[in-house]
Formats: sequence, C-alpha cells, structure tokens
Amino acid sequence: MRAPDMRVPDMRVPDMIGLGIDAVLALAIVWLALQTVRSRDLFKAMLMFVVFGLLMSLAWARLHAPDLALAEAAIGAGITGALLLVTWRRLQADGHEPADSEHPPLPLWLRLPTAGGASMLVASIGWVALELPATPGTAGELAWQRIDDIGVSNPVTAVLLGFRAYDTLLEMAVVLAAWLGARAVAIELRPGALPGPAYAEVPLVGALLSLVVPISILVAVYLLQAGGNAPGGAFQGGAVLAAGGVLLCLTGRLEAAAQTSGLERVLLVLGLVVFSLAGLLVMASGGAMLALPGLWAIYLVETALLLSIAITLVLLFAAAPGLRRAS
Amino acid sequence: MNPQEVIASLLLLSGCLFFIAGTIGLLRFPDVFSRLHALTKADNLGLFLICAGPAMRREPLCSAGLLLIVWMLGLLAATVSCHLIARRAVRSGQMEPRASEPPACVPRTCVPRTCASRTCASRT
Amino acid sequence: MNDALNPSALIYLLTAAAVFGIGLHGLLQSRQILRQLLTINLMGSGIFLLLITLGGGSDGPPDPVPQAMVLTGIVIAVSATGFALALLLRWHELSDSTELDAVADADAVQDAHDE
Amino acid sequence: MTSEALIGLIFLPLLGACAAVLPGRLPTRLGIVAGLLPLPGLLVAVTLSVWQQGPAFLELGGWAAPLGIRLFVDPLAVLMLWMVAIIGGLAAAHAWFDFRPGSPAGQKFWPLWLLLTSAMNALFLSADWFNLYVCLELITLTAIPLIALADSKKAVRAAMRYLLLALLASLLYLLGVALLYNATGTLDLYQMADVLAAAPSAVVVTALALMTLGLLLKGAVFPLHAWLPQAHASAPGPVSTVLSALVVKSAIYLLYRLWLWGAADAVATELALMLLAMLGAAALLYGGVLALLQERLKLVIAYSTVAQLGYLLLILPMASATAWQAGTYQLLSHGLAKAAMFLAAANILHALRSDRLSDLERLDQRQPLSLFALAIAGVSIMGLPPSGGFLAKWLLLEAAWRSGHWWLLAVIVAGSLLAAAYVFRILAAALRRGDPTQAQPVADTQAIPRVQTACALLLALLALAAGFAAAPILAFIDTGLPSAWSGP
Repeated sequence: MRAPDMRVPDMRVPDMIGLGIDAVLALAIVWLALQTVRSRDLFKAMLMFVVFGLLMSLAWARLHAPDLALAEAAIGAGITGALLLVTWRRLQADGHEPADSEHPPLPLWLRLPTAGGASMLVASIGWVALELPATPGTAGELAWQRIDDIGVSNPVTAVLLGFRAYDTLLEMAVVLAAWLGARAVAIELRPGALPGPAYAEVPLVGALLSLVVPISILVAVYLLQAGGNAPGGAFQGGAVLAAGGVLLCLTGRLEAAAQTSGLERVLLVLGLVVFSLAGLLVMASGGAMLALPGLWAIYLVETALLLSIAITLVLLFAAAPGLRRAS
Repeated sequence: MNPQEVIASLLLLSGCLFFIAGTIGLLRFPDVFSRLHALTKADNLGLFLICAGPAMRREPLCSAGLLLIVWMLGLLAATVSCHLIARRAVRSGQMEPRASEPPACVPRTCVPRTCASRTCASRT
Repeated sequence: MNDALNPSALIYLLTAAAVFGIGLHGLLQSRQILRQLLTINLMGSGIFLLLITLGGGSDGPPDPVPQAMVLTGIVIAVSATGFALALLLRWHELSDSTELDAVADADAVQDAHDE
Repeated sequence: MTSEALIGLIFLPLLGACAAVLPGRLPTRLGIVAGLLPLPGLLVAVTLSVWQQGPAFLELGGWAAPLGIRLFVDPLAVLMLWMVAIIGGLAAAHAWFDFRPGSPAGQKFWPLWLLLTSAMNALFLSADWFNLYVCLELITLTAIPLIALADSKKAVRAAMRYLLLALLASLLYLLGVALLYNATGTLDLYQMADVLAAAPSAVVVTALALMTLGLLLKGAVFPLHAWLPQAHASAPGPVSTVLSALVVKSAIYLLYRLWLWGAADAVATELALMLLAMLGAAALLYGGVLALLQERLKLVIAYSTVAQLGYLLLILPMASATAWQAGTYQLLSHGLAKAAMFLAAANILHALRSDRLSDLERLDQRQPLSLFALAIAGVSIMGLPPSGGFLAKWLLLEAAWRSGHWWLLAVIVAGSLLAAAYVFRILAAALRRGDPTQAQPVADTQAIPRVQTACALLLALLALAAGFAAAPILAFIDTGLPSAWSGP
C-alpha cells in the first residue's frame, strides 16, 4: 500500500514541459553555484548560496523527494543562510571587511584541471551508473515491501525511524556534538553582541512577530504529525520551529544569557535520551534493540527530536550559552 | 481546454508578467526607494495571480485556501522587509531627492565619473 | 532505466557533477574560511543530488533509502557548518584574520623562537 | 548476553555524555563513572563470547541486512574496543585533574570526551557503510573541539585546518558510499563483499578509490598528513593521546575493513594493496626523517605517529596469517606506546612549562617517572625486545620474508632505525647535564598529581607487557583472519 498522495509520474516518459523546467532549474543552479564561487564580495557569495539552497529544494521537488525539498528549504537555505549571515555580521563587528586575498592556494593552471577532472569523473561515473539496469532487491524495494510493519506510510520516515533508526540516533548525537563543540570554542560574548536590538522598537516588527511566530509553531507541529503519512517529520519541523526562534533573537525579543539554563540543557539532550531509552526499554522487554513498538512510540521520539533540533539550531544561531526573555 | 484551464493559464501568465515588470523595475530604477516600490508592488500582485492560477484548477477548496495563506505570508514578509530596508536606507543617509530641488543629473544620461551627486553615487 | 536513458535524470546528473566541480574549484581557489565552508556545502549538495538522481532512476516508486541518507546528510552538514562558524569566530578573535594561512609566514617566524 | 554488552558499549558513554551536559557536578561525575568504568567489564563478556562462538552479528531493530543496520564483532573489533577502553580510560584519569568535572573547562570537556568514546565504540562495531559515515562525522565533530580546548592560536588554527580537511574527506567518502549503494543495492559491509564481484567494475573501482582517498585523508597517511602534526602537538595532553592512539587508527581500521573484508575480491584489489603499501613505506621514511628535525617533544611524537601508521599499511600486500598478526599487534602496541609517550610529554610540558628539546636537560632529576615512561614507550616504538613493538616488527619481518617482498624488509628495518634515532635524540636531550654553573634548581618544576604520572607509566608498562602476553592475544586474533588471508 503506497501513500495515496505520493503520486509518482513515470520518469521515463519525457514530457516536454517537465524537461524544460528541469533544464532551466539546472542552469539556474549551476549559475548560482558559479556565482557563489566567483563573486569577489563574500556577502554576495553568501546570498547566492542561500538562493542556491532554495533552488536546490525545487530540484528535490522535481526529483520526487518532497521530504528533502522541505528539509533543504528549511535547513539548507534557511538555517544555514541565517548562520552564515549572523557570522558575517559578527566578523564585521570590529570594522574590517573580510575580503578574499589575492593569491589563491593553488594557481589557476592547477585548480582548473583538478576541478574539471573531478566533475568529469563524477559525470562519467554517474552516466555509467545510470545506464546500468537497476540492481534487483535493493534496500529501497525491500523498504517499500516491508513498510506496513513500521505502521508509517511515509517511506522516508519509515526508513529514518524504523529500518535505520540507529542512523538517526547517531545523527542526533552529531547535532548535540555540534552544539557542545560550538560552546567549547565560543568567544566570551561582548554584551549586546546578539544582532538585532536596532529592530526592537519598530512597530511593524511587533505585528510581524505576533503573526509569524505562532504560524511557525503551528507549521512545526503540523509537519511533525504529518511525518507519518505525508512529507514532513521531526527534522523539518525542528528547523521551522528554529526559524521562529531565530526571528525572536533577531528582533531582540530574546537576549543572550550568561549561562545555559537547566531547561535548555534538558531540551538539548531530550531527543537523544528519549530515543536511546525507548530503544533500550524495547530491548529490555524482549524485543530487538531500537524496534520502536508502535506509532505512539515513533511520535513520542519525533517530538523529542523536534524539540532538541529546534533548541540546538537557535542556540547555534545565537552563539550564546543560553537565551532568556529580553528585559 | 475547459474554461477553468484557460483562466488558470491566463492568471499564471499575467502573474509572470508582473514579476518580469518588478524585476525590470529593480534593475532600471535609480535608487533604493524606487526599487523597493517596484519590487513590493509588482511582485505581490504577481504572487497573488500565480497563487490564484492553480487555485482555479484545484477542485477541493482547502488547497485554494492553502494558496491564499501562502500569498498572505508572502505579503506579510514583503511589506515588513521593505519597511525595514527603507528605514535603514533613510537612516544611513540615502535621502530621497526632494521634489523641489531638481535632480543634479538625469539618471540615464549621467556618466558616473563625471556626476558627483548622491543619487548617481548610490546607483553605481 | 534499462532502455533509453531518461533525459531529466541526465540533466540532474550533469548538474550534480557541475556543482561538485565548481565547489572543488572554489575550495582550491579561496583562502577565506567562510568561502571554503560555502564551497564544502556546495560539494555536499552536489553529492546529495547525485545520490538521489542515481537512486531515483528505478522505474518504480522513488527509493526511500537514498532520501533518508540525504536527509541525514543535510542535518549533519548544517551541524558541521554551525560548529565551523563558531570555530571561525574563535579563530578571528585570536588571530584577527579570517584566513588560515595569511598569517602563516608571520607565524612560522614566530614559531621558530616560540616562548 | 553479548548483544546487551555490545549495546551497552555504545549507549553507556552516550547517555553518560547526556548526563554530563546536565547542570551541576553530580550528573557530570555520574556520567563519567557510568560512561567509562563499566566498559572493561562489558568487554570481558564480549571477548569471552567471541572467543567461544566466534564473530557475531547483531541486527538493530530486528531488520535483516540490506534494510536494517547490523553490528559486527570479531577479534579485530574486540582488540580496538579494548584499546578504546584502556587508553581512553587512562587518558580520562589523566584528564580528571586538568579538566575537573565541576570547573567550566570540565563542563566543556567531559560531554565531548564521552561522545568521542561512544562514537569510537560505535565505529568499531558498525557493519554499515553509511552508518560508518555518521560515526566518522561524530568522531570529527567531537575530536576537533577537544583540540581547540587548548586555547592557543596554534591549537585553534590546527583545529580549523583539521575540520576543513575532515569535511572534505567525509564528502569523498560519502560519494564513494553513494556509488557503492547504487552499484550493489545494499549498504551492508559484509553482505556487499559477495555482491561486489558481480557489480559493474568501473563504478566499483571509482567508489573504492574515492572511499580510500577519504580514509587516507582522515588517517593522515603520508601525502595527506599535513594537518596531523600541529593538531596532535598543540592539543591538550589526554586529547592528543586519544587522537594519535585511536582516532587516526579508526581510518586505518576502516581501510582494513574496506580492502580485506568489503572488497576482498574486487577487480583492482592487488594493485590497490600494493599502492597502499608503497604509501605506507613512504610515510614510514618521511615521518621518521621529519621526526628527527623537530624542535619540540610533542611534534617529534606526532611525526612518529605519521611514521608508525606506515607499518599498518605495509602488511596489505603480504596476505598471510603472520602478516595479519603483525598488523593487529602493531595496532595494539603502537596504540599503548604512543599513548604513554603523549601522556608523559604532557606531564613534562605541564611541569617544565615548555617541551622544547633544548629545555629538557637534567630531566631525569626533575621528572624521573615521566622520563622513565617516555623511555619504556620509546623501547616499544623502536621495536627493541621484549616490548610489544618488537614482536610486531618481528612478525612483520617474518611475513615479508615469507611472502617474498624483499623491498619491504629494507623499509621495515630503515623505519625501525629512524624510530631509534628520534627516540635516542629525545633521551639524549633529556639526559644532558647542562652547564653546572647556573644549576637550575630542581624545585622550579611544577608539581604534577601522582596519578597523572602513574597513568603514563602504566600505559608504558602495558606496552612492554604486550611483548610477554603475546600468545593468548595472537591465538585470539587468529580466530578472526580476513577471508582471503588464510595462508601461513
């Protein structure tokens, strides 16, 4: 049984309009990548990168990967773009503009062949791989056949939280490690280093916040519950919730705190702890490790993951030990 | 092509036209304020038309409602960011040329090196 | 996929290869740590695009395993970028430069007769 | 019983790290104790079961191979897990004094350290290529902040360079995994071994080459080693210990899994193994020469790591049981000896506030025990009898002789001579009397907690004891030979 709304057009019938869209999208993506690399001004390069991320999410949609389109838009373009821009602002805080120095590490006559050779290698190997008959019995086909045992109809969520739940658990450990690493190397925050107090008193921003932040929470919860049978899930939901948090930081509603509060610490490790304990409890009660028993267990774990992802991304953006309501 | 399809494609086409108009405005207008003017006006209307297009073709009302929400959010984001950019432009001294004082040079004919007025400086 | 190679998969394959090559070229060209992080993210996107194009080619429903791998990859990429930016701020505060090797020559001299 | 022990090995440090993040001193201490102390106990159970019933699989979530992820434990994995438990444990004891659990430095250090331990255990147990990618990323993202904790400009620069190269290496590795999945349809390491021969050779060869390139960069093998010396030398004491003894070896361990288990009979295996051996030989000689030229003690030891990794790659073309014993024994003895050397160097740096060779005169009077530990570990690095290092090099020479690779004999001997040179150079600098006129008072050195010296000494003695206790370990290793290496 496949999810009803996962309509799957047969990719082999090349309808011309679809081809046209793909061609234009591909050209735009390559041009943006080129601009990100070639533009002298770093700020422009970062903006090009954000737009590149948005077009990449369109490419995922065209490649029938709606979950990835959501993730790329929310995480790839959204949060990564916000992190880059806020770091750019902090680098400028003491005046000088980081500009590319003239002498690149490798001369052009060496760079071009290596890069050209690498992309030719990837293109040719990809071509050979595409030419070949699809290998029978791949993990993907097995996933489609056994999808009912997980009780979730969205195949990607079934793989992420059912068949390969261990990967997702370690991935949450990576997210926690990123925050721990950022804290370990963090610079002592100069007061007011958090960007955005200038926007605090603009009336329009207040109206924006009162509308957008509740919507971001609503969308995050929708994505979380939709993860079962439609594109969505904890990671995309977490990123959207983090976007709401980033907005609050930018507009001065949230301030940098000197210490990470107890609640923030619990939220940070919540995803990992709930996932591990759920897996261990199942093993203790006789089942296989990490075989989440039912739909309720999957949603419980997904909620914990969502909270952990959101708090980690917001704290990474704020580059502060913790956050508290602005006095 | 039943009438619904025709109307939908017409809406989509006109939406694209408005976007093109907005982009041309962005490229050709001399200073921040006129560009903002072009962008927010043309693109918002374009977005509405593009959202209205598929809404016509979809049978169930809820997807039309969703597209409406998309447009509302687009509108909200566009207006607030335009306000903030304009506010910052005013604060950082790019005053708009007063109607009373004739602009030092007509933007299209003005060659950047020779004309020192602020509007040309901001354009190059 | 065994009969005619379908063109849209081909388009995305060439895009993936091009983005990977451009990313690598940018990485070898720039000294700015910020731009190097951008190029590494570009190369990552190129690889993810290749992974999905190769995986999605099967004539049945799209293969969920590469999609799960790419989703995990995107989350890992944003975590690594978040940490790298924090490390960059630390490096900028210590050495007042946003490049790794710009001060190398000065530092090498300083290394020689260190404390 | 073993499945609970395997899960405990990974999840205890993981939950310990989560506990260490929580506020207050008690959770951190609880996390450290619960995360690190039970590891040897669990490992005894695992070792016994692997010895009796042989290698075992554990399917996570109850899903079979191509769909789910499997853990695999065999003598090689058990050996590496024992090294993580012993070296990690003693380095943690050493770090207990520099990074007190309650202090702000401790709050930053311990969660990362426990996550690193859990990530290494997960990597040595995992049997799924994409899961190994996630483990490699977790190791990278925990090891690099630990380096940057040293708070000096050199440490942060070394950490940033290591991060950029590690991200690049992970991308190459991921590209290889993507191609392998497309060619074989499965991600499982051992299941892929038999499917690989049938898969299209062009895609497989490229995938294996990309993964090898990524792992060589992560393992700092000769041409791609630029990031290692500065990173290991400027990291805090216990961190550089774990980096040199374990983190760098995880990449070499994955090379073993890739070429001896995963792609044992792939089309280009012989050529690739010979190329890797040549790289190993080059690393051995280059690292040895560079170690001779360094001015600082920790840099000499770091370049010695680059050199000693070469030994691990030399065994690849020999394809015999003796070669496998030599390789695994070199893994064990080098890990113990290098850990002892780095801990001793950390003690010396802490006591004399400088580790420049020129400042080390009359070290036997100022830091006798640390120098003693350094000397014993040097004995094992050089390969003098009766140390574990000697046994490893002896088996290596024997395997090279039997398999007829004459040029390897010369390289091994040259490597040992170079190792002897740079170890004696250190000892000579340390035993120098210095001019008696301005006799430096012995008291000016800072006192070091006795436990820290004891850790370095214990590791050095273990490296020495590895020479005596070889028979049971070698017998245990023999039960898990790579499939193609059954010869004498």
